Amino acid sequence: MIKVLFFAHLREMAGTNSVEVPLGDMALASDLLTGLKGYVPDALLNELQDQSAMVSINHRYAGWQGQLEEGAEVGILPPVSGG
Amino acid sequence: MIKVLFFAHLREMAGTNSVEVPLGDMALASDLLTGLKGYVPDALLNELQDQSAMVSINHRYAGWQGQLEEGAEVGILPPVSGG
Amino acid sequence: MDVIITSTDFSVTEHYDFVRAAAPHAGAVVMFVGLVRDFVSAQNYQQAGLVEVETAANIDYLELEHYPGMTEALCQDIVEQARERFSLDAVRVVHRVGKIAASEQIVLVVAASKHREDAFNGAQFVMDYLKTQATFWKKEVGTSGEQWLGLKQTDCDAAKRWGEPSDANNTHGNAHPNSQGTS
Amino acid sequence: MDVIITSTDFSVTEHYDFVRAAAPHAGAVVMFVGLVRDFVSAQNYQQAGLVEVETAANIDYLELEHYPGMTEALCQDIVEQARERFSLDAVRVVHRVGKIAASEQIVLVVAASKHREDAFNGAQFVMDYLKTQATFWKKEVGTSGEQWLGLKQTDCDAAKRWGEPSDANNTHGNAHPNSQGTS
Repeated sequence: MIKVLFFAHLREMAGTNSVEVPLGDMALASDLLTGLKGYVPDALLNELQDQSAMVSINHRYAGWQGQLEEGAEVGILPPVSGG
Repeated sequence: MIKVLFFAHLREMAGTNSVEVPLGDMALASDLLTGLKGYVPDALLNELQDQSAMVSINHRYAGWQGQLEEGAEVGILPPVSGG
Repeated sequence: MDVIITSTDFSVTEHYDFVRAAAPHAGAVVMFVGLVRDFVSAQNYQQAGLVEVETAANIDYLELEHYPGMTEALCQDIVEQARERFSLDAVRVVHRVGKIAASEQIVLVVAASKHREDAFNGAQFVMDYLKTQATFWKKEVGTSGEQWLGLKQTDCDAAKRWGEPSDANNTHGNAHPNSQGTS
Repeated sequence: MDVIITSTDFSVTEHYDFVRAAAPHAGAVVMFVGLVRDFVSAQNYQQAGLVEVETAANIDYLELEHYPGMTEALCQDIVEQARERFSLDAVRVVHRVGKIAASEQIVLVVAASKHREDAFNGAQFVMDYLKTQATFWKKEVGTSGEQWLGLKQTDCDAAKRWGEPSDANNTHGNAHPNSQGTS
């Protein structure tokens, strides 16, 4: 399984903090754009299409080309605004 | 009269915080190098010969070419070291 | 501990005292405190890419969200990069999360050094990187409703002044959307 | 009151609170605290032009002397120059005089602004000019005896980063010995 976390307005669109999806034949973070189908609202997947959100894998910035592995924790991160 | 104030190591050399000297025919701060003779130790006047000390007149930086006027307060200021 | 994420307000004095005790030979301490501004101009929203908000707004409070675990690691990494670049005797970063009212404190950076130049640079570097890299998100709640803020262009520009990341493990390159793949 | 010269120690919190109250719309506060270093290297003495001191020394305390009246006017002038150059909501400068023990606080600069860049620049500008212009003198007392300190080359260089003085009444040009006449 892959645990996918959403933050800020993406979390609000997801209606949940996180979902778990089977790894299946997903290889890259960008495969989540189809792999998440049915787990989160389509509006959220449409929002992610332009890949302007950032991606972390196991707490490190990885990008949409990052490799997924069984048990990975993936963060879908809107542009940050701390400080 | 001109009131002349000394600071830091120059004050220690002068043995006093300040002296008053008659304006006489002094026109510029640099005239104090002779005008102070007899009021402060010669060693201090020798120390001031190279004019590496700064001069203020009435609380403003003026330089050794600054004009003296009756009643002026002149500061003889070693390089500063605050902060 | 260099980095503290907290859901309650913090005392500047407490952390100043901590850093002074941790850096007994320091000659300079620089502190930065970020506060919730009570008013945000339309220009700020535009800089954030939120062009739909075209009027100024009064802010009642922020909701500050973060990614627990990742945030602490990123902030610690930023502090370590600052230590590599500048001569720093001690650093502390405190960042609030949760609901924060207008005019309250959001973030504190304290940097101590033998020399004031390093202390200033250290604090400013940490703030610039924290703004552009650390996984915090702000929702402003006020007269114009609720609004998630995005990364500001001015903050991206500020972070660029420090040049290339100092080590290969640095995350800055990946933090910017434009550097990501477009498959 | 922007500038305070005091012969007793000061509370960072007290002045931070003052500036926050004076700048209710600020988003950024930068504070600089200068501390008495307990150890000074021979290199520092050489930079100060005090080449006769060639060994490092432990410092017990400083004697800090100033020119009452002129110091306050100079510091206020520096604060006003900072306000002209940067967008600052409030500034406070506190400088101790008299006997100050090793590790104690000497100077505090607090600058508040809507934006952190201005707050950082404002505090740094005030410190750079204060170091090179304000009429304070330090005597270090420690293991190598007593030693009056001179202006450091590093501080002159730091002040130069801000370019030409911003107005004709500025004293910076005259503050440097080389700009004075040699009659």
